[in-house]
Amino acid sequence: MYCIHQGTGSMNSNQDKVMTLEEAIARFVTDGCHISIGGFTVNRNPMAAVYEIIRQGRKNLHCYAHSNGTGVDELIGGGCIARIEIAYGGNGKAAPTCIRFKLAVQRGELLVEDYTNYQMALRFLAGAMGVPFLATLSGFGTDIVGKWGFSREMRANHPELPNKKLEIIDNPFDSWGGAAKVVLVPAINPDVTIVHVQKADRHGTCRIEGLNFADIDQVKAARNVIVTCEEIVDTEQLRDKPEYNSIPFIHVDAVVHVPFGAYPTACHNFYDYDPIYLRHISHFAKDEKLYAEYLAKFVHGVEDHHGLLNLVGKGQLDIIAADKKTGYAVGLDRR
Amino acid sequence: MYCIHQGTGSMNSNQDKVMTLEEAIARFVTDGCHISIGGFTVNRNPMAAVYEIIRQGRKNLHCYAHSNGTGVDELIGGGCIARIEIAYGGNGKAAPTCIRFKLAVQRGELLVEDYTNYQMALRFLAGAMGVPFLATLSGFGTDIVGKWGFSREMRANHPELPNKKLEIIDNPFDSWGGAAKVVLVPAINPDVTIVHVQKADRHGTCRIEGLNFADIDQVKAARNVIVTCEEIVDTEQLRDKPEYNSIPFIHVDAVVHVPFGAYPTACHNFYDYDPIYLRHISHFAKDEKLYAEYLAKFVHGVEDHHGLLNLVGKGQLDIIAADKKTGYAVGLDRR
Amino acid sequence: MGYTLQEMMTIMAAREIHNGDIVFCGTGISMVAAMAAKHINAPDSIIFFETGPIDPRLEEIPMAVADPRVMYGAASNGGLLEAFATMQNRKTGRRVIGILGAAQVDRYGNLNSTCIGEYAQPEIRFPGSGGACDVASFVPRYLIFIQHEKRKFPVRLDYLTSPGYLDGPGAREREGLLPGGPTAVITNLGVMHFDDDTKETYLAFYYPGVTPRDILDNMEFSVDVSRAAEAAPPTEVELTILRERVDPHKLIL
Amino acid sequence: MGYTLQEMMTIMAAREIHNGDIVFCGTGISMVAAMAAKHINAPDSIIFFETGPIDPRLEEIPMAVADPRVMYGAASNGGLLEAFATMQNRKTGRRVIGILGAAQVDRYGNLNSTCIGEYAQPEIRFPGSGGACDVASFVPRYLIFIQHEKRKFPVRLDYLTSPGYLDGPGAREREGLLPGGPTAVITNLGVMHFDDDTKETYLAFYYPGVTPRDILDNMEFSVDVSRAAEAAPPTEVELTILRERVDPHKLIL
Repeated sequence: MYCIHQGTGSMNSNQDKVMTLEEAIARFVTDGCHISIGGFTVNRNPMAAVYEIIRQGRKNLHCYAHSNGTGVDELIGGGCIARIEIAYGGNGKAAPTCIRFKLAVQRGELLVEDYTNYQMALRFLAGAMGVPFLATLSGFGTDIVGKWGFSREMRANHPELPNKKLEIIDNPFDSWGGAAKVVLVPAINPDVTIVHVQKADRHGTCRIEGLNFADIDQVKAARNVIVTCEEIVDTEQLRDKPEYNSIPFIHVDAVVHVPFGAYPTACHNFYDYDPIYLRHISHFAKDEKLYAEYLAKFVHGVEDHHGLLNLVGKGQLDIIAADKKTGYAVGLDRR
Repeated sequence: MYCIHQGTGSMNSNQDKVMTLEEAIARFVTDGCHISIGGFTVNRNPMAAVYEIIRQGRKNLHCYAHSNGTGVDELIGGGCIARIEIAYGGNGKAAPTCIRFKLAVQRGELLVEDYTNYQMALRFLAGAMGVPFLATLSGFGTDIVGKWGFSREMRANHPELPNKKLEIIDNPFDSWGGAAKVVLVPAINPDVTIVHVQKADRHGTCRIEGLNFADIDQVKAARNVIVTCEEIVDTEQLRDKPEYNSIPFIHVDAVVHVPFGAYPTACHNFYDYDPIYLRHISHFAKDEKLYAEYLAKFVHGVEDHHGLLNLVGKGQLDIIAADKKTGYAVGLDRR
Repeated sequence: MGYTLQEMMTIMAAREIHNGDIVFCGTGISMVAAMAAKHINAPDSIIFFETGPIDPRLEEIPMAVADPRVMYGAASNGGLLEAFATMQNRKTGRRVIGILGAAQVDRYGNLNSTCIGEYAQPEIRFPGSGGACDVASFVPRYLIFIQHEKRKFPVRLDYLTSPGYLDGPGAREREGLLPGGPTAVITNLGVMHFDDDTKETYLAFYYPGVTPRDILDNMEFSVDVSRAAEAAPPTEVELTILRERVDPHKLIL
Repeated sequence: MGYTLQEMMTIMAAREIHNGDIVFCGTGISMVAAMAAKHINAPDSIIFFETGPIDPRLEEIPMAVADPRVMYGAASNGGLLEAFATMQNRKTGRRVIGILGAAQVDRYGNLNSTCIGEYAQPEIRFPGSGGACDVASFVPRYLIFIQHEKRKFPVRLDYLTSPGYLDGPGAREREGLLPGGPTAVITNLGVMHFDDDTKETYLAFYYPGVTPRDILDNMEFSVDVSRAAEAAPPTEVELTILRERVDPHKLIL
């Protein structure tokens, strides 16, 4: 099933795209739609949006992930995801293998298609570029090539999926580039991509500080894009140095102002990841009953992200506040 | 013929790569080698390096260009280039078709292989990525596909060239991505790439201001890289905002400090292009005798780029000085 | 208010640009047309260039797509890859209108900007595709700017640089091109559109003071003129904006 | 000076890193090893991560490759594409040494980090490749970090995530892989190298206090121990740097 809500007039340079998170999720994330989120493991996951998706009870999502640890694992735990194409379901020290991901796969509740991180990044790039595939030299000789999570039959019945997981072809330029063969990986064009950035203007132009991970291509590959941000800034401020902007407004459909929108993951120059809260999630995630209690209290039990931050408390948020020079919380106790 | 001077130890983070332009050109640009230069038409061409190559009398270069107008046309005029793969030989108002390029092609003195701008950019990207080709949907139905400047026979005899100009294949993923077929273009890995940037440190980390054109991939695709720069800055200054840096030092072999190194083309935030000097070149370029006189006086007749700037005069350089806010010379007479 | 044919041509192109379009611009008169549209009839159109800037402020008219004036005040400054991906991309690309010039155009809107004569050693060499073939391949609609002279409208191109409708209906699809093609050929004498069925050019407008005969006399191939009407001349507002705000120093017009 | 087996393992890896190497790092102990090498024997080595930073300052030890601590003071901060292209790139990639962990390793250095049991519904699911398969495919040499336990050294992997020497000599080339492969398996008991001819692991070093027998007892397959020697224990300097400068808060070791 395709769920396309082509953003209307998202091309206008003066269109104000600011809306509430509730509205953005309701509008662009629908049951069964194909979704990708930005960030990487413990950094700049769009967590406020993830929790809002769980609160709104979205089901049967098809998720495209490279290593978007925390966000993807909570979406799985929240019961939102039916199928996932992924490179890495781990989350640093808090969860060497993402706990809800691991349990869901072992129980056969989550259909998985495995790729490498580079392959997933290339697949988003192909989608952003508007080409059907890109080439890489990784995968040869491995089960990533041979074992498919989505069978040929399933793919044939799902026109929203490519007909093959990947394809190896002989190099049409002989051994040019030192390669006799290449692995081709198919493009991804998610129905919706959600990223959390430090700064955006009301039209959707974004400036990402620190690493961009695969966010830029995830955005450009998508049919609809929700940007959550720490700060909404004047357009003039961003246009003063256009070469430092990561995403021009033409790709964006919704801009949502959510301070601490990546919490409990980090947002460079704003706050660090919260080692205590990440451990807290891991603790609950290991047990069904505990995790249900956790969801009830910390996700469904709060009105919105601000509600979660109130539960966490200002004291803890102060502890993870980023140092101006380094962009992280210097000396933070991360044991 | 391959001329590889693998940069020794260019990987060391503390290696000082600063040298004179004379030394850098002598070391990395040899007769017959495969070269690409950065910039686009009237902007940020590494002109000081171009003139030094002409002064050192390099011959039979194989050049890879997208739309590097001024620099490439001077290299052709200077008699340095035997073969060129190019998307566009034009140079804005001063020369709708680059004059020395046009004359050389019409006389059969320059072997040309035509691509599109995107195809050339993709070819550099493929080289930078280490894959043998990339795919695009442009070229179908055109003579760019059908007419080859370098024949199959010539390609077979030149292992440093791909066996084909390009190749059209059926999309192995059926119509995935809305494409039944794709055009594959082969990677480029120049022996040497030369770019001119605003700021570099002594190890080669660069920050490009304004548009980067295809410079970053041209650099990463190359076996050897010469960076000329307006300013050599402290490493600490660049590392304060790593996300704004364009090229990390690991790709760079030589760093040369050349103020006005892109003159008479523009260098955003430093100076504008010089409409008078560009017209002056065009005037001389149209006639063999005049152009010989021009080369004798303005290229061979000066010791180095500083010598050329002296001929031009400080008054003219002041006129094209960039305005701090806009990055160009506001109100410059460009008729 | 008097006006030149170049001005008329520019205004005719500007009128083809809709509010909200993303406009791909080359150098020269196409840039003037795009800027005129933004100032006159399509204030929310977005101009971008193959060099990479999206929606630059354009306080002075750029003389080349790599002019530093295209960098100032943009939403983003990338490079060639970003620019062409924006066109090939299915979300943004479908909103792009291109404006292309050429040395020759044929009856199907195919363009030659490469050479006259044998490719290997031509009589006249032009700059080549640049991004033109990419634009013509990727975007759903584009305008062609060209001076009306016989040699510029040949029966057969010496080199097909950028695809129009190739050899007629269905040809783009057969070759593998995305849906799209040229929508108008705008010259110093009139405007030609493309027939929905045959994909051949026909005369849609001739400028005041120009006859369909004048136009046919300046082409190697003939076109249907039965649907032609006289174009409305530029309005005073259009001319004033063009002269005072877009190109006040007459750098291009 | 006493030391733990984890410390020994880290120092053995650090010793494999040469000055001027570009070191690809994962999380955990591999990061400690790379940082130790930079502080001890390879001051001009360059650390980078799959998330995109090149040569970050690493004033505090990162707990993940996306930890904001990997961003501070780098030469550049790109993204995944830049990181992997740096490895696949023929100039920079040929200088890279990777350090990989895994759930299982076989006699040819192939790695499993995906699952135990049937792929569709495994008994144990691990995180998956991440960038490991890419690293193992692109770079000329890499180290494998793994704890010495029988189930981690199986005769046959349940899932081959990252290529070592596949099924022996010539197999990488036949499959299409770039020249390269693992150079050492570093465990908490010893270090195995790969035979030039057979591409099979053999025991090169056992740690002081460990016997080759101990090692064989902790593997499903057996390896040649005839070339094994006792490893030199960590020096006082090595241990001091490791403890005081690299991981002073014992976040990893």
